[in-house]
Parts: sequence; C-alpha cells; structure tokens
Amino acid sequence: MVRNLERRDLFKLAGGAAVGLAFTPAPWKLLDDLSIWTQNGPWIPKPLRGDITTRFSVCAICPAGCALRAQCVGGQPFSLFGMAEHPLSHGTLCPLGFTGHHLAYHPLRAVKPLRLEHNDAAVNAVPISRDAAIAEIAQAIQSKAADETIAVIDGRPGRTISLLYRQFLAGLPNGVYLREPSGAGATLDTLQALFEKPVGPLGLDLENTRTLLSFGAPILDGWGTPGRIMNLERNQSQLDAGQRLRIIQIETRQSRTALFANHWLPIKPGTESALALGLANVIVREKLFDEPALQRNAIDFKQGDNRSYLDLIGQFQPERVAETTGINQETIVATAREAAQRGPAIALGGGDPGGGPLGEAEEIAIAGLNLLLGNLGKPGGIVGRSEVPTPAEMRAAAAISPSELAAIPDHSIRVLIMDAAESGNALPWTLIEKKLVPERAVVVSLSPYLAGNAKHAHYLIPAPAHLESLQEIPTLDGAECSSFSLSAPLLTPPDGATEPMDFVRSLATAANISLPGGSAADLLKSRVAAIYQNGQGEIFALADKKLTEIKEAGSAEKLWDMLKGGGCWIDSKGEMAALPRFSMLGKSSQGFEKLSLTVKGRLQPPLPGEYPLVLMPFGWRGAVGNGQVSPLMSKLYQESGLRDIGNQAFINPDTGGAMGLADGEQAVIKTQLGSMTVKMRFDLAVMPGVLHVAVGPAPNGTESAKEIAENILKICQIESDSTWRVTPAQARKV
Amino acid sequence: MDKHLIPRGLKRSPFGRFSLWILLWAAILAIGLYAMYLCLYEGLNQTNMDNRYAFGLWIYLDLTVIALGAGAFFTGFLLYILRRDELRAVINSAVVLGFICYSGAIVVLMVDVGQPLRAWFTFWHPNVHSMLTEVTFCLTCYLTVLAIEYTPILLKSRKLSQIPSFLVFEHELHKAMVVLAGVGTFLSFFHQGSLGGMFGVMRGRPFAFREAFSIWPTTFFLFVLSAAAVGPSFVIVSTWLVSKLSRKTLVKKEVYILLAKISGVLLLVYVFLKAIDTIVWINSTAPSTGFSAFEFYVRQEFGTWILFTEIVLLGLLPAWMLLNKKRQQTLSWVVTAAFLACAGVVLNRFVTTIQTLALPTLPFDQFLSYVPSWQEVATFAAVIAYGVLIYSLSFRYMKLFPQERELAVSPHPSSE
Amino acid sequence: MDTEPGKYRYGMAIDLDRCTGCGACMVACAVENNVHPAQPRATERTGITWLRVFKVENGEPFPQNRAAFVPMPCQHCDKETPCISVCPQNAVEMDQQTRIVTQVPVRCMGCRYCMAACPYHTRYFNWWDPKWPAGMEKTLNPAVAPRTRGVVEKCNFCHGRLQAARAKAAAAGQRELQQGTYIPACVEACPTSAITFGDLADENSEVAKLARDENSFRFLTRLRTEPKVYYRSTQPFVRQLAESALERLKKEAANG
Amino acid sequence: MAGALALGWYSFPRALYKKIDQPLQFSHKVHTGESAGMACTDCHSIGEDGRFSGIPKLEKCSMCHSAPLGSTSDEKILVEQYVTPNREIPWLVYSRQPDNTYFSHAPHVKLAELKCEQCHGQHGASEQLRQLEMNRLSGYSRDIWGQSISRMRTREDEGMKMDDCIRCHAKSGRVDGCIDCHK
Repeated sequence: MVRNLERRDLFKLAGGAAVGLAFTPAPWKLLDDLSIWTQNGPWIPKPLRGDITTRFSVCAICPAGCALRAQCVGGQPFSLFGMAEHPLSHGTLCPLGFTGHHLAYHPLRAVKPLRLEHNDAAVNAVPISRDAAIAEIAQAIQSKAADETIAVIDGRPGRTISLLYRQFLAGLPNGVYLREPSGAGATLDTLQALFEKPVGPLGLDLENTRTLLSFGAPILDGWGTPGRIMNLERNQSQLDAGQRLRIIQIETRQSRTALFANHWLPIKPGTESALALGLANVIVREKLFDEPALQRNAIDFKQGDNRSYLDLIGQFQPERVAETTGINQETIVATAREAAQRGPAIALGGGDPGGGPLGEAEEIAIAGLNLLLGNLGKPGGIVGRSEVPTPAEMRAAAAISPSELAAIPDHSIRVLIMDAAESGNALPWTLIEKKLVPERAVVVSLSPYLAGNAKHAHYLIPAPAHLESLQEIPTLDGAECSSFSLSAPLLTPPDGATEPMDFVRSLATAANISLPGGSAADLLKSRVAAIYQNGQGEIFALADKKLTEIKEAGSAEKLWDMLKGGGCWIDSKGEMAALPRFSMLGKSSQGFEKLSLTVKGRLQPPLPGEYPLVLMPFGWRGAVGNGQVSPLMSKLYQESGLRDIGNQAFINPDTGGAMGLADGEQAVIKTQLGSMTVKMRFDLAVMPGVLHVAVGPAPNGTESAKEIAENILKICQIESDSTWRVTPAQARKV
Repeated sequence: MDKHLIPRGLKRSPFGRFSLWILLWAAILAIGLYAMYLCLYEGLNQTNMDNRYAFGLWIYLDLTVIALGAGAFFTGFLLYILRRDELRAVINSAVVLGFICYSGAIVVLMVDVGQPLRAWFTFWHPNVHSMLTEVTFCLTCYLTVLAIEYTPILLKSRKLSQIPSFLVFEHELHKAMVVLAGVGTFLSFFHQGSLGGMFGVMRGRPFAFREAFSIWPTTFFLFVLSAAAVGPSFVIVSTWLVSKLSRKTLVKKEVYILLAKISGVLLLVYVFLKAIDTIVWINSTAPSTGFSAFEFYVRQEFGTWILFTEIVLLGLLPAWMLLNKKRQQTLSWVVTAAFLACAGVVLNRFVTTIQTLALPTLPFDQFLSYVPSWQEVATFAAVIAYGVLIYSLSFRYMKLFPQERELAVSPHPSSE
Repeated sequence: MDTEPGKYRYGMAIDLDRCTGCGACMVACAVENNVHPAQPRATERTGITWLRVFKVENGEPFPQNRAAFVPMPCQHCDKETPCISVCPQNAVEMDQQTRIVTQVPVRCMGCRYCMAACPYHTRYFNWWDPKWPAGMEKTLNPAVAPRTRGVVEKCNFCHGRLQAARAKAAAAGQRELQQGTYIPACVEACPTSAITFGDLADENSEVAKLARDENSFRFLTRLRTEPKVYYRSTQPFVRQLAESALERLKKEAANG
Repeated sequence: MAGALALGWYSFPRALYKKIDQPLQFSHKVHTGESAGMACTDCHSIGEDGRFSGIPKLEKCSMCHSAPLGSTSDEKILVEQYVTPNREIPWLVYSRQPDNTYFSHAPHVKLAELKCEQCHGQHGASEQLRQLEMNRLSGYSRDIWGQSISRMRTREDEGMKMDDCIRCHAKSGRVDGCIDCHK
C-alpha cells in the first residue's frame, strides 16, 4: 500500500509538471525551432553571402573558345552563361561550359606534383616536390640513347606555349613535337599535304555553303564552335529554301547530327572511303566537275600508267559501292549530283573525333572529293586564312615541325610530355604506349586530374584547372577566319599547381636550353602586341559589345586589356593564293593501292567467324581525353540517360537476340585485344551487326566508372596508327 | 512465476513457453527497430522506393491494417450504439486489435515521411482540401479514443485493479464508452473513407481516379464499406486464431455467427457497389481521361484476373459463404469465409496502392516494378511483431474475452 | 509586382523540332537551382532533374527509326492541379500573381503524396542528404536555398530569377515586370532557342502565339489539368505522343 | 507544477539564446548627429539591380576613420584590427533572415514607401550596439522570433517571423504567394 502511495505521488508530480510545462512557451518554441533546424541544419551546404558581380572570360574546356559571362558572389563564380553579342560563340554554351566553374573542385583533381608508381594494375601516387620531379625528368632526358626521342603531345597546337614546346624540343638532339589527331582539322591538314607547296592555313566558309557532306562529323553536337553552327541553323529560316544549308550526314550511328541533318545516309562501318570515291565516280562519269581545271592542277588526275585518280575511281562504280556501303545506288547517284550541282558544297571528314577519327585513306578520298568539287578558295567552300601573328623571338619554333603519332616509329620515345590542354579528341593509351621505349620510357602528364591517360604517366605535374589560369584561345580548326582570345582566370589555383609554361621553362633550364624569357603573361602580351602591330582584323570589346577596327584599340596594352576582359580578335577574311599543283592520291607512292583496297571497306567481309560484330566507339566533343566533366553532369548520364556512358553497349534487338543477349543485361565484349563487361542496351536505331560503346569520363568521377570509359579504347584495334573506329568483336552473355 | 498477474479463473500456458513465444517476436521487433533507425538516420535511400514509386510497402501496410483494424470501431458501434450485447464477448479483443493496428500504422507513417520533425505542420498549416490531412487528423484523434477505450481493460488487470482510485476511474470511463464509441465511429468513418479518397482524387492517375459525389470520390465510400465489412471478419479470424493457439474456447458460437452475418451483409453491399463503380469506371471515367480501362491490364502480372479475383473470388464468394444459413453452423466454414473476405480487402488495398503506381501515364513511359528493401520489410514485420506482443500480453494478463471463464467451466459443444 | 490575382499566366512553348537533346537546359537548370550532383547509388529513378529531357522514338526498325527529344519540366497545370489539392500542409500552391505552381521545400514533410499524384513525374524527392564534392559548395547560387534530405522539390520556373527581376523593377520604381526581364535558366541556356517563355495571358506574347500554332500540343490534356507547357513538332509520330498510350502499352505487353 | 511554469517561462528563454558581442561598438546616433551629419542612405542604399547594401563595406568607414577619431578603445580596435590591415568588419546582423527566405528592400522602400523604423525600430538612433542573441538550435537572431518568448507582441516593430510579414501584407491587402518570399 505504502509503495502505491509513493507511486501515486510520483504520478501526480509528473502529471503536474507536464501540465505546467504545456502552459509555458517552452515545448512549443522547441517544436518550432526543431523544425527550423531541419531547414538549416549543419548538413545543408550554405551558399556564400557577398556582393554579386559579373565577370567575363572565355571558356577553355575545349578549343572552341566560347565567351563566358560569370555571375560571382564575393568574386566566386556561381553561374556561367554565354554572351549573345559574341561574334564567335553567339551566346551559346554546351553543358560542359555551363558547369566549367565546378571543374576546379572535381573529386579527381590533383593539387600537387605526384610520382606515379605502377605495379601491374594498381597505381600508387606519391607526392614529390616540383624541383625533384623536374630534376628526375631532366635526368631521363640526358640519359637517353642516340636513337631515342623526347616528345611532347600538344593537346592544342597554335598556342604560344605550343611554340615554346617546339623551341624547347628544337634545342634537344632529337625532339619530336606531336599533335593530337584533330577532328575538323583532319580534312584540311590532309588537303594541305596534297599540295606541292604549302598554301597557308585553310578554313571552312560554312556560312555560305549550301551542301555539306559530313562524313560522321558531329556537326550538330558540339562540332567546331557550337555557337557558330547553332547561329547558322537559327538563320536558316530567314533564307529561302534554295539558299539554305543542307546537311547530308554520312554515319553508321544514328547520332544527334544524323537525327537532325536534312538527310542521313546510314553507312556500313568503315566504308566511308568507298563512298567518297563512289561519289567521285558519279561526278566524273556525269561530267559534273570543272575538267580543264583539274587537268591543269592535278598531278595524277589522268596519267597513262593505270595509277591515276580516274583509274582509281573507275573501280568504284555506284553498284559496287552500294554493295560495300549498304547505301543504295540511287541515293549515291542523287547525293553525288546534289553535291556537284547544289554548290557551294563541302565534303567534311574527321569523323567523330571523340570516338575514333577517320583513317588516312578516308581523308585522302574526302580531300579528293573536295578538289573534284572545286570549292577551294571559293565562297562557301574551303577558304584560306592568315596565320595569327607571332612575335619575332618565337619564330625559331618553326625549326621543328609538328608530326602525327602515326608518323613516328614504334618504341622510340624515351621521354614523353603530355600537355594539359584538352583537345576533346580521343587518343587511346594503347597507341601512345606503342611508341614508347619499353621499360625505360618516362611519361610526364601536365593534366590537372589524376585521370584518363594521366594515370599511365610516371610524373603528374598538375596544371591549374579550368578558369584558374590565363589561357589563350587560338584559332579553331575549320574556322573561316583567324581569331585570338584570352581566357582570364576567375579562380586562384592551388599552390601545388604548375603553369605548363613554367614547367617547360624550368625543364629547359635543367637541360640547359635557352628559351625566350618572361612570364607566361609576358609571352602572351608579346603575342598580343604582334597582333596589334600587324594591324589587321577587328576587335570585339565588351565595353560596347561591338566589332571595331583593331586600331580603335589605341595601343597594344589596351588591346591586351580588352582581350583579358573577355573580348576577342578576329582577322579579316584571308585571300587564298593561286592554287599550286596537287596530287589526288596522296604523297605516298602506294596511294593508289591503299585507296584501291578500300573498295571493300576497312573490314573485308566476311568478318572472322569468332568476331561477327563490329565495335564502334563514339564520343562527345569536349567530354573525352584527359579532361574531366563536372560531377553535375550526372544529370545527363546517371540521372536521365540523355547522354550515354561507357558502361553500356548499344545493339540492334535482332542482332542482340541472335547473339542470345537480353536488353539491360550484362554481357562481355571481346576483341582480339581483350574484353570488357558492359550492360547491353537494345536500340532499334542501331545498324544490325554493330556495337556502339561511348567513350568519355564518368560524371561522378567514381573510380570504377572512370575505368570503363577508358577500357573501350583499350580493346579497339588501331589501324595504321591513325584510326580505331571499327574493330571486329563478339558479345557474350555473362 | 507470473501467476499473481493472470486474471482469476483463467488458465494460461506455462510462463516458460510464453516467454519463448514473446522472445521470438521481440527478436523480430528488434530487427525492425534497427531498420527504422536506419531509415530515420540514413534517410529513405534505405528503401527501394523512388521518385516514380513514391509510395511502397509501407503505405500499403497502413491502408491494410487500418482496414482490418476497423473491427474496433464497428464492433463498438454495434455494441454501444446499436446495443448488440452479444458482442460484449469480443469488444475488448476488438479494441486491442484496433489500438494495435492504428498505433502501428502511425509509427510506420512517421518513418515513411522524409522529415518526421515537420509532421506537426499538418496541424499548424493544414490544407483542408487534402485527403491526407483528414486522415492525419482522424488517425491521431481516433488513436486517442482507442487508447482511452483500452485503458479500462488495462486498469481491470489484476495488479492495477488493486488501486481503488484506478477502479473508480475505470468505472467512470465505462460510462463514457457510449460517447467514445460514437466519436470513434464518426472519426473512423471519415478516415477510412479518406484513405480511399486519397487515391480516388488523383486525377493524374487514371487507374485510381474516380468520379466524386460532392467532394468525395466513390472510393471514399467503398473504403468505408469494405472496412466495415471485413472488420467483423477480422475479429472472427483473430479470435479463432487465438483460441487455436491458446487451445481454448473464447466466445460462444452465436457470436461467431452474428459477426459472420453482419460481415456477410455488408460485404454483399460492398461487392455490389464495387461492381457498379467498376463498370462506371470502365465505361466512362477511364475513357474520359484518355485511357481505355483495359490498357491498365495488358501486363499479365496485373491482368484482369486481379479484378475478377478481387470482386468474385474474394468478394461475392465469401459473402455468400458468410450468409449461408446451413453452413454457418460449422466454425471452420465461417472462419474460411471470413479469411477470404479479409484477403479480398488486402488485395483491394494492394491494387489501390501498388498497381496504381506501377502503371505509366506519359505515353513514352514504361511499366515500373518495385521490390521493397529489407529495411522496408523488416519495418513491416516489426509492426506485426509489435501487434502480436501487445496482443499476447493483453490476452495473458487481461480479460479480453469475458465469456472465456464460463466456457472454460462448461466447454461449448461446438468448440471442437 | 502587381498583386492583382492571375494578372500573369507564365508558360512555356518548347519546339521539339529545334531540340537536339544536348542537355544544356538540364545542366543550366541544376546549376541555377542548386540541385546537387548524383550520389554514386542514384539512378534515373532516384536522381533529381527538375527539367528532364526524354528521348522518344517512332518505334520503327533500322534505318527508318527516328527519334526526338522532349524536355519535361513541371507542366504547371493551371486547373485541378493534381499536386496542390493533395498536399496536407500547403507546401504546394498556385501562385496567384503568376499562376506558377510553386513548391516550397521548407514547408514539405516529405510524404510524397504529390509525387504519386503527378501524372508527369516532374516532382523529385531528396533521397539523400544534399552533398557537393569538397569545395564545390562555394559555387552554389545564393538566390536559391539548398534543400535538405527528405523533402520534395520541382521546377518553379526559376523563382530566384523572378524575385531578382521584381527587385530590379522595384528599384526602378516599376510595379510591372517588363517583357523578357524574367526568363528561366533553361530558356536562356538553350543553344537552339527551342524554348520560349512568357505570359500566356498576353495574347500577343511570343509564347501565346506559339501555343496557338497548329503543330502545338500538350501532354495528357484529357486529364483536364490545363498544363501551361506547350510543345510543338511537325513530326506526326511526336504529336501522336500526346494521344493515348494504348499503342505503346500493347507493344510492351507483346515483348513482355 | 509551479516549478515547471517557472522553468518554462523564465529559465528556458535564457538557456535557449546565446548572447554574442558585436566585434566593436558603433553609435548610429553619433554618425547621424550634427557632428557627422550622415544620412541613412549614405551607408544603406539600394543598388539599381534592386539589391540592398545592408552593411557598408570597410572602405566606407576608412574614408573618415583612416586614423582614430577620438580616443575610445573601439576606435582603436577599428583602425588597428580592421582599417589598417584592410579586413572587413564581421558585423553581426540582428535581422538576418534564414537562407530559405528571400527579402528585398526595394519594393518595400521604393514602392510601398515604408520607413526603416517600421521594421527596424529606433535602431537608427541607437547610442550603441546591443548584443546579438543567437538561438542555439536554429542559429537565428532573437529579433526574428521577437523579444517576448510567447510571441505576444508588445511593439509594432517586434518580430520578423513569417506571420509578422503576413500581418503587414494583409493590412495592405496584398495577395501573397510562397515564392514571393521563399527561395
């Protein structure tokens, strides 16, 4: 009983207290504050507070050089947009550009120099001081054997630093300056090579073109400066039907360009050369070209020895080409006529540089087609443009001329420096590796990220990330006029980051080679000065958002400030000198044979029984190679599947079914070079017998996903060191 | 061991066996509690729900248990308002069941919402147009009612009844029962309906959308009816189950039969109306939203067979069985029927929640599938475990079945 | 800044012939509205994309197969808005001045009833805590508050930009918003100007004109919710998408 | 019960709020008085983009305070710790709204023509800066909730919670939407 009494009192007390408290604000205020706490708890990131300002720069993620208008809070950019008035980019940005201000915070960012130790699969990154690293690299350079070379791969030729690289290499016994295979430039470079003497830089006058034969170039998906194409497309509606640009997309895959081009020719894998020559065949047969001109200028158009261009295309009758390419005869004939009669017309090669470029043979065939169409130096065709002026002290650079990876012997590179700049083109490590001296080679990467090919390097000297340093944007391949702009930094780089220019300089000092002095900025200034002295072209200044004569700038310094403030210099249209004589079969003596071989396409059917499918990688301009994409790009890959990520292979349902595969299930893709596991995706739009796999970094930068993106190139078969777009493959259920 | 706690004159299984039984369920409960902790601490990414399958196992569970818990309000209604005194034999059990179902449902809801700390917004800034608001209000109120209805049973337990003031309190409460039953009925009527309404109002989900009478879509009334109908059935099933487990006769057969009759009649009405509703929906409602009703059934796993099973096999059939005068005499028959009836509602709630969300609305959208994660299942199991525990304890230490003692003395013939 | 109800009726017209599916709008939207990058485990069904671009196909075999891209933001249903009536605590409302269907995550308790109710699936739940890679939270837009885990969010037609536009107007002493002073991020971002935004209530506005275009359509109109996002396409197979889903469902049933 | 009441009414508010001193003292009165004769808008103005520069930047102070004016200790702190090293002064803002709240002075001042005092009380005429009372749970200033813990308002300008905004808006018969004020 007593116990109960106590208990009851306890009840009373508790009850009383409860009632009492209920009549105070305490519980209710607490309730309110608790829910407020769920609105602003410490786990929710807080945006910065501060003054909102607008700053201007130029996007340097890829070579396109689109103008940026950055909204900043306390100087920190939080939003990037284009600038409608900008003469090159017309206000357009691509998804990568919109997220450029995230790249400095990428999870795979490297913020200090690293020595990378490779024990079989694993990579072990050890921090190392910059000087120590440079000393060791210089050491390797000194100790190279006579027949070994020192090479630099330049992601973006044409910059001041490119000239610096070349001077540095020129100072070495046998330095090699390499360019990454370039998409838009490929066709023009090939064309250059066909001439007896150089004609100076070339460009495409797309604004006046009426028919564009695109051999797989991603015209509507980030090609060139996206704004240029989008602006062109926007203006179409103003033109009357006859004047509009008709894009004819010749591509195996139903790419975005294929979808939105005026006409899509789904071509069998690796048969572009055959089609190009087939079209030439029709044009010649129907006399739709300027014969006397070709007779005059072409060395090998018509000679007696059965090894002339005419003899070559003679083998490419439409019916035969139709069989090879899978495009019916009528279409081939119609396309040829349209190209020849609905001029000005351009045949554009390059393919999908993000996946795999076209090969040498294809490019020569396409170049030949352009010569046949006679569009050189004509409005709406392939036009000449002048070089961006270079300061006198840099001219020495010319001493060493650029070459392609394909051109240099295997196992010859002792020290390889991979420039930080992102070309947006795929470059398989397997191809680079082939060129390295086995065992003893030393590879240095200047990438800001420990990702992509940088993971294979021995030293990583991270450059500042996007928007962290002053970058120059040289003329883009395929642009009609030369241009130059600067990407002013909006962020401060971490202490551990090294300007590639400073790196080369200190490496040169260590290897006692003398380079023109001055800081990175000084060199750029001298280049801007050269542009000003040259007095050619116009300047776009943000102040009035108008194009004005370059003299209006008033002084080299003023020009420099204009450019740093997001302006840009555009050269006046260049004149093209009278065309020198040219060869249509290429310089090499086997040009004729090589091209003849393509009559059946790159993969001579039937394919080896074990590998019944054709594996074709595809990429997305700007989103491949060493560069990384913002983690926010997960919206396009992981969270919506709008863009395809490299862990899935697309196949036609019929083919897939026949292979015993199922949609959405894991499968192993195998080629002669290896195999990888992917998720099979059945897609009605895929050509039967073809496997498409995306190339590119994973959005969320997770290790596993990143591997995948690289793997696919590892198992792609590289032909004549220039193309890896078609590989016989098989796909099995796991 | 715990003899002094067991109500006088009642036999209960030895303490050892009982505690084993308790431990078993306690273990399940423990796992479930851990799962709940995960969901609350880590967030709902622990579940397999997603943006497209925003509701999952839990909502389904809530709808089901609340339907089955309806036994409480409806028996109360019949006993206190309509004065069917025979039902005094099961009212306690029914109340306990009701209390379990509702408290369980609310616990799960608290785990289900992303920000439980903001749950009170519904009371502070209510949107009166939302069926969910109605549900929330009624659920909480009715749970209080049930709690109050539960207390006398608690207070009558052997130990507590030694405290005089408690006895007095209990007595007072009893007077209030009529009022409570009234309130309870009213509240239940609304939230049972609103639960149905929740889905009936979703015009964005043509499969669930129904025409409305004033503000209430037909599903509102169908849910009320179906709940009322299976309430008694569930009491039958549960009582039978308990008596089997405890190997005792707990209530007179008449009670079973009475419950069966009530359940049967209501079920019949429900099935009738449900049929009409379905026909209207097929011929008018669905087409008017741009969907032919049979589009919804082209996928085999969700084929028309569901419709048939729900209305005929688990609706008409049990109704007939429950009302069949002759067979009513055999307990097993009645129980089977009652069981089928419950199954019918369980299926109905499944269709309303899970199937509705599986169906695409946008033309370029696919069917969705969803498999609950272990955390979801464990939480589900925990609620059941919690129920079993509360019930077992109540059954062991309180007088849930007033008739039990007399029946123990003179076992009823039909108890075999 | 006028407070007269229903003065404006903001809406969108999206030209599907122009949309190349580049995804700029999706990314610009996420940047503008502080939507966090996906967690490693996130999928197409647990991610957050206020604006999502879908790829739709004509279902023909190669090489007749054709596809189009459909950007799908919140459709801002004007009548019988399914998500508004269901929210138990007024976290969703029809903004009287602009007719924007507004979601206020700080009021939301995450019951997800609105998501179940939305026929367009344009509402997204925060299944995870919002996380940005170290340092990246510095790039958050101060005009929009990051959400917490466990609440629903969706497209509000960039209300941050609306507020900024209003403040600017007010500073100039104007009560009315001038045409074009307020456009959502996706509209500004689209490289092909496929998206037009404006006041549907204004007969002469560009968007109103496009809405009346013979090739314009809206999705699921027969639900009678009067969405304020219009689509335009000259491709018949795309326009057919607006109709009932019967065909597709049959097809799916066929191949399981 | 009595104890509970006392606890809830007296101790709780004191426990809930943390008092923080301003980095240094400042007198609006002195600045607006004859000696300095500055106007409110000299420091608190609305930019043409509609943004309100709530707290002036240091440069504003440096204009006059490049060297200590007067001999107060705060004057010394100002010059030595902020002006000379050119460090912004980390003022504590009494009326800082949560991150999820949007407020623009422009429409209130330019269109509705409210006086500062209507929301900020006599702050503009204050002799010195009081301590900021920070809610330990939410981190908000007490001015948001208002001085009286029961939210029974004693002064017109008390409290800056949503209800307070709504009350005033209701008076002017505005139709409000959530996104008018929520980010």
